[in-house]
Amino acid sequence: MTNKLTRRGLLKTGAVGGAGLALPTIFTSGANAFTNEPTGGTVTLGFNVPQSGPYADEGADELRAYMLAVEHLNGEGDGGMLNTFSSKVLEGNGILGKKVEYVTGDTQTKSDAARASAKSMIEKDGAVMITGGSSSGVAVAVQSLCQEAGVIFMAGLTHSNDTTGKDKKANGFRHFFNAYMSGAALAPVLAKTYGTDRKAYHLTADYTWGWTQEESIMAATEALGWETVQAVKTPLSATDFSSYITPVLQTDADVLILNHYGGNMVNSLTNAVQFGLREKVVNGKNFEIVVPLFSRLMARGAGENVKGILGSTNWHWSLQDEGSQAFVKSFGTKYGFPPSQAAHTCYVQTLLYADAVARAGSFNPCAVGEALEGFEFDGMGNGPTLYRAEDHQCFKDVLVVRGKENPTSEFDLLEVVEVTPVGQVTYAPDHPMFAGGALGSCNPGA
Amino acid sequence: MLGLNKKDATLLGVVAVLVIFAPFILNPFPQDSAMAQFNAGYPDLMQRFVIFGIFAIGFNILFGLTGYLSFGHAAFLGVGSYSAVWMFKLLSMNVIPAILLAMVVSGLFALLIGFISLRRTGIYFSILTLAFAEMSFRLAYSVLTPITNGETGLQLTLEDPRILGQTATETGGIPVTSLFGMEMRETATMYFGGWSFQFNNGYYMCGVILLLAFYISIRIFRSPFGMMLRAVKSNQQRMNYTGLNTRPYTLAAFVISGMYAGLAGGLMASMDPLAGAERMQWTASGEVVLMTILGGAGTLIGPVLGAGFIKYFENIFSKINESVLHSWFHALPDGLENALIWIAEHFVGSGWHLTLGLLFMLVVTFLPGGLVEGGQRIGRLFSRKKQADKKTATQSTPAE
Amino acid sequence: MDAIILQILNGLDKGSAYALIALGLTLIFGTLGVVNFAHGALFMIGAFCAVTLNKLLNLSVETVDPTRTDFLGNPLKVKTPYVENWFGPEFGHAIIDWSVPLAILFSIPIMIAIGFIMERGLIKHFYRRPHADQILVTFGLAIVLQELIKHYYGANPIQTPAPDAFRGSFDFGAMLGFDPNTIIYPYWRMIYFAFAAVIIGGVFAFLQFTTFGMVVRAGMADRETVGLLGINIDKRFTIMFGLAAAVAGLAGVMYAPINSPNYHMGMDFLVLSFVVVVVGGMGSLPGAVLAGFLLGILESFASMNEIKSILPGIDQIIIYVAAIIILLTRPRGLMGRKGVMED
Amino acid sequence: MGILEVKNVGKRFGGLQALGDVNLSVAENSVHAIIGPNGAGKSTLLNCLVGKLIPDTGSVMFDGQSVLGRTPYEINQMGISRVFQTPEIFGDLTVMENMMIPCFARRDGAFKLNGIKSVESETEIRDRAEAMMEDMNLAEKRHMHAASMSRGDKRRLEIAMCLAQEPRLLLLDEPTAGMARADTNNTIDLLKEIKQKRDITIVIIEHDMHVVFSLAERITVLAQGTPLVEDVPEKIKGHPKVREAYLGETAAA
Repeated sequence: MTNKLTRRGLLKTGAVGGAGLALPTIFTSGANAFTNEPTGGTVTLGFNVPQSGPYADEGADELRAYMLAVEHLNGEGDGGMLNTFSSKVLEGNGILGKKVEYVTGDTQTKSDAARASAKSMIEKDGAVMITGGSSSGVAVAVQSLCQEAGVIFMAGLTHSNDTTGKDKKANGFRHFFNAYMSGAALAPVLAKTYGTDRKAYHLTADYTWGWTQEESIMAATEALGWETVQAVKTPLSATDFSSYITPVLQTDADVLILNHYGGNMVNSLTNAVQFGLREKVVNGKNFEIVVPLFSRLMARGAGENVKGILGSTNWHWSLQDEGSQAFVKSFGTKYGFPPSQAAHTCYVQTLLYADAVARAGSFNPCAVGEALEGFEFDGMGNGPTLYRAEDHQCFKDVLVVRGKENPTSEFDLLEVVEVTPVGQVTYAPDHPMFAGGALGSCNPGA
Repeated sequence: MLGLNKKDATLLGVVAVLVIFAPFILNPFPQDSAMAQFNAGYPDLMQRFVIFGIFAIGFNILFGLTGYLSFGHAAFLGVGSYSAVWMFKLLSMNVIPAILLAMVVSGLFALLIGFISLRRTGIYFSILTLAFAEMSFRLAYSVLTPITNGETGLQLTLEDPRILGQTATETGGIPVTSLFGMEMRETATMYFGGWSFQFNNGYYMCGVILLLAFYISIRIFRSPFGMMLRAVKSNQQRMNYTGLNTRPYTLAAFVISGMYAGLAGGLMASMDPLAGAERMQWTASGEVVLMTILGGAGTLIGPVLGAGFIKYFENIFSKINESVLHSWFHALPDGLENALIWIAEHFVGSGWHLTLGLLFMLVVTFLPGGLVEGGQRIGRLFSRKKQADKKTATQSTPAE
Repeated sequence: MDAIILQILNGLDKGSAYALIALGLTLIFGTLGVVNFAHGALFMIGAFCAVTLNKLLNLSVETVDPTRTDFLGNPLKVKTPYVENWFGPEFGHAIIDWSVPLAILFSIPIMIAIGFIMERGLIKHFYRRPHADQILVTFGLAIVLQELIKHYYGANPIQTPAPDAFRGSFDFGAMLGFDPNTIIYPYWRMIYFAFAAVIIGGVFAFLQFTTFGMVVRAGMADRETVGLLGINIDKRFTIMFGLAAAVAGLAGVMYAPINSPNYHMGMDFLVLSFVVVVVGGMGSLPGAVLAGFLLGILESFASMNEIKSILPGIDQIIIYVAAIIILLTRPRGLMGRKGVMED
Repeated sequence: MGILEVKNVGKRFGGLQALGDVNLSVAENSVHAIIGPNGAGKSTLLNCLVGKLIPDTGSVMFDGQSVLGRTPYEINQMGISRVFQTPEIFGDLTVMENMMIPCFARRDGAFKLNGIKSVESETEIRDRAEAMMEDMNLAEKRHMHAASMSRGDKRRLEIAMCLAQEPRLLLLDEPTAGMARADTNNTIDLLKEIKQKRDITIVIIEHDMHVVFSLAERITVLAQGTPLVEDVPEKIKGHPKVREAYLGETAAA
């Protein structure tokens, strides 16, 4: 690897000014057309992922995907999805001929730390785009930072409706699906599998992502005839969910919906199975558990407990389309195991950004944003996809998955039950769950 | 000078020089060199050094002087941040009212919590403060979301009413924080050979406030009030039997240090108008405790050093990734390069916590007085006059 | 009624975990006077003893199965654990299945050794240092231990199941004469409770009825006097540290099947265990145990829907509310001794 | 009327009657000793006087005002200072600072937020502290940390700190406990000198009869929580009850 140290793009012009005091240039008004305009032979991207805290493994997987994407953009490796991507402007010579370099940082899955890390990438390293993250709080916080600083934010794993709903920003873009889509995709499958006469009990992580998911799933299932018996908020810091699970037994609910992610999901699911919920028969029906947002990485922690459990996911490595196969192949060859959905969305986001720059012919965030808005593409693993202009959300097929009964390996935990077509998960930009907030206008910074 | 003795005035002067020239001092390596990774002279980190310095100075007024170990000080920082952001949302983007409100609100909050918690001493006091702070954090993260915006953190939107000022700029963006029109985020960059130095308005405003806060802290340390606080730490029983009521002294110290925390929180929000709930979590309270002890509790400059040390590792070491390591060692033979990278990887990037943990252990084991003691030892090494006894004992000594 | 019984059971179960951790912590913190921020890490390491044994038993020989393919389309490598090769598939599988109970035996010497090394190598030098220094050094140690675990096991939770026979739940209510299926409780949680009771009883008996325990208790009360009697109190304190580490470790081993262990579970429990110890009262072992159960039960009740609907968010803060009320009404917690860590 | 009037004071600890029915009157500007065997209730009585303990029954009047229900610092502000059995001083502070604190307390009362003025500029307080140190032979040690001084010096400092407040009543709790004979004699001389120089009432609790008989003008003998006799030293020496209850032990020791 010959990556040199990254540095402010500004530097080169400055250095030309030579020794002695060059005229001070003002960050916010002056020489550059936009923040961190890359003027040398390289361009710097900022990969801001959780490296400590509960999502560190997911962050590590995201980072692997980013490194792979950088390789492919720079023309190294087998090219991965560049070969299957419907847009063909990327030539493997970096972005607009500039070699891609990157810096990394640790979000710690905390808004403050994530912003600090992103700021250092912008201020110190001259990053022209920030991407990554594994939670919605961080995504929204970093997105608004990027809006103010005038760089593009390509969200990583963030599932909350708010990211492209009330907290959407002109400089921010999300490829990952959201809670509404989970509900829209999952509900019909649930109705088909478990019947329309069901009583659901929700356990919901008590913070914004949990609430939006609860709201989405509740609306989607109720529309199909389900009844919501109770929705209970659980503290984020909870590790033992027994005292939230046992009250379920006291109601006549016959489905438990776990609006939890990460460690919370592992623990609540494990606890629910321990309490024998899955062997229970209520109202003459088998009791069922649903985990609306599945993460394969996290599902490993729940082991056998995920078997037969329905949920949704953005992408899964077992998909047989060309794009997915190409990505799994180059990722698997390089790292020895298949990529996670977080890795997939991060890889795709990097390519989409590069492609948009190439099509726009400029790194200017406004030009890039314009190129991404309304962009239709294919060959990235989820079928034909639209980057909608109104809210910067990608619309694509959503996967409904089930915990696999007989896994062949430690990675083979989920099986795809249904690929929900994009039409079914599309909603109007002014849907009430996404109301409030506005994109505003794009900010190029300088 | 300024009512300080010569030694303190010198210390203040040194700190002032460091603050003014920080953009140079923290950027010792040319941009192109392999060592540039260690440069810390960019606005965000410099602001953080200064703001956490203020936080730690304030904490030290309580802990260093009275010995009362509060494990909930982050709550005041958080409350200060929320107040400031609300001020930006409702009143104006000027930082002055925001910072003032932050100090007032956190002071009142500290008065309430201090009044209750100071009924107990020792570990019982620590746990009471911890309990209050954790409660604040958990409620802010969940039930109080309408006020705090929960997980994401309170931020500015395009719909804020803002009585004195515009809701949105002409270009449709959110206005930025300023000091009477001087934008906090504005940065002038100076190029000099391979170097580039950044001078940021926000940083210099924080710097001025740090100097002020440091000056006040020196005055408190040297005042009869400061002496009383040290007496409280030394022997509460004798205080009582000397006709002194310890409670108002400790409460005053608690409120003052709570206001310092609020000031830090307000500044943080002024530099970056987003207030996340995590800054009230026990880990954040623990961090300022660690900063103070690491630097040297009860010393004037120690807490600032401790704050800088921890923030440096958090922001610089966490960013050193594999490709950076490769660029450092690429001149070496492949086998050696890989071996070195394999070792180094444990300590940088995602392993930055490990380095920090090890350094905590090393510092506290070998430098019982914290980083300040390290500095003193080096100083003694260089000044060959071994007249240690010449040093008067009037200076405050590290906690023992 | 059955709802209340269930929450009491939940509370006892949570309480057992809190009490066990607090018991170990109070041996070090409440009695030796060392503020041990690494105690949570000891609990975590205990849980990872179970994970490690599970992994060791699952060490496998790889054979290629040409009829099946892996995710890249290459022939699938099938793993067969060595123990199954050595002892036959059935017995081998049973050994793996019983890895958590086996880990109890496995963890005791390891945890005692870790406790000894910690005390002799590090903590010993900090007995006479201020509490602040103890915080810094033990916090540093906790970070180091935690990062090492993260490095080898990753950050995600790792499932460590209980033996098959104990994985289900049983109808506790039917035993007490309630309607069937109203009070169902998992076997393993019942076992955890019983286990905690045995360990707590064992530690108390050890300190109460042995000469060693007597000297240690005397040492807690007045270290210098006991030292003057020519008794080597330091050595005994080392053993105490080992004991505390073992108690924390065992609490962790047994906890692994309840919630999959991850590297920062220690930090999650750390603050809570300090609250438990202090609410119980410094220097009081029964106080710590009592506080553990009390807070566990309160937490369970606070998460009942009926209570949450009156006071939203109460389950988030109940432990801290209870701690504040107890510490304000009882200056030294439930059963604290005078003069321990009060200044 | 004495300056200190103790009437019918009783105090129980659980099943133990620590103080039965104590009556005591201390005349102004006298030196009054309270003696008695171990466990006689001397310290309990003292603690009742300074507000550390609240008696179950009876009253304690100082200069016509009740001290009961007041906190130790309020009682101190009334003019009662106490010297402890083991010197209670500010170990982490210098001798000079130790001396300044009671001077501040005397000038400013129980609390004053003196946060801006520097200690250096408080000349009035410094002068007083200096004078007091001069007086008590502590001036040379002004920059020493109090904790590093000898026990005798610590005692001297503690007494100096009490006197700096100009109390009207000085309570001494076994001031010579654990001291060598020479130190004890020094302390006796010191106390005599203090008494000579100022108008002050001294109540002393003591084990050492040599100290008691060198200083006291009146002596109260306490046994099992009740006063046995109260009289001038000469009478006490020969009193059969006292011999029986108390002196017999010490004579043997």
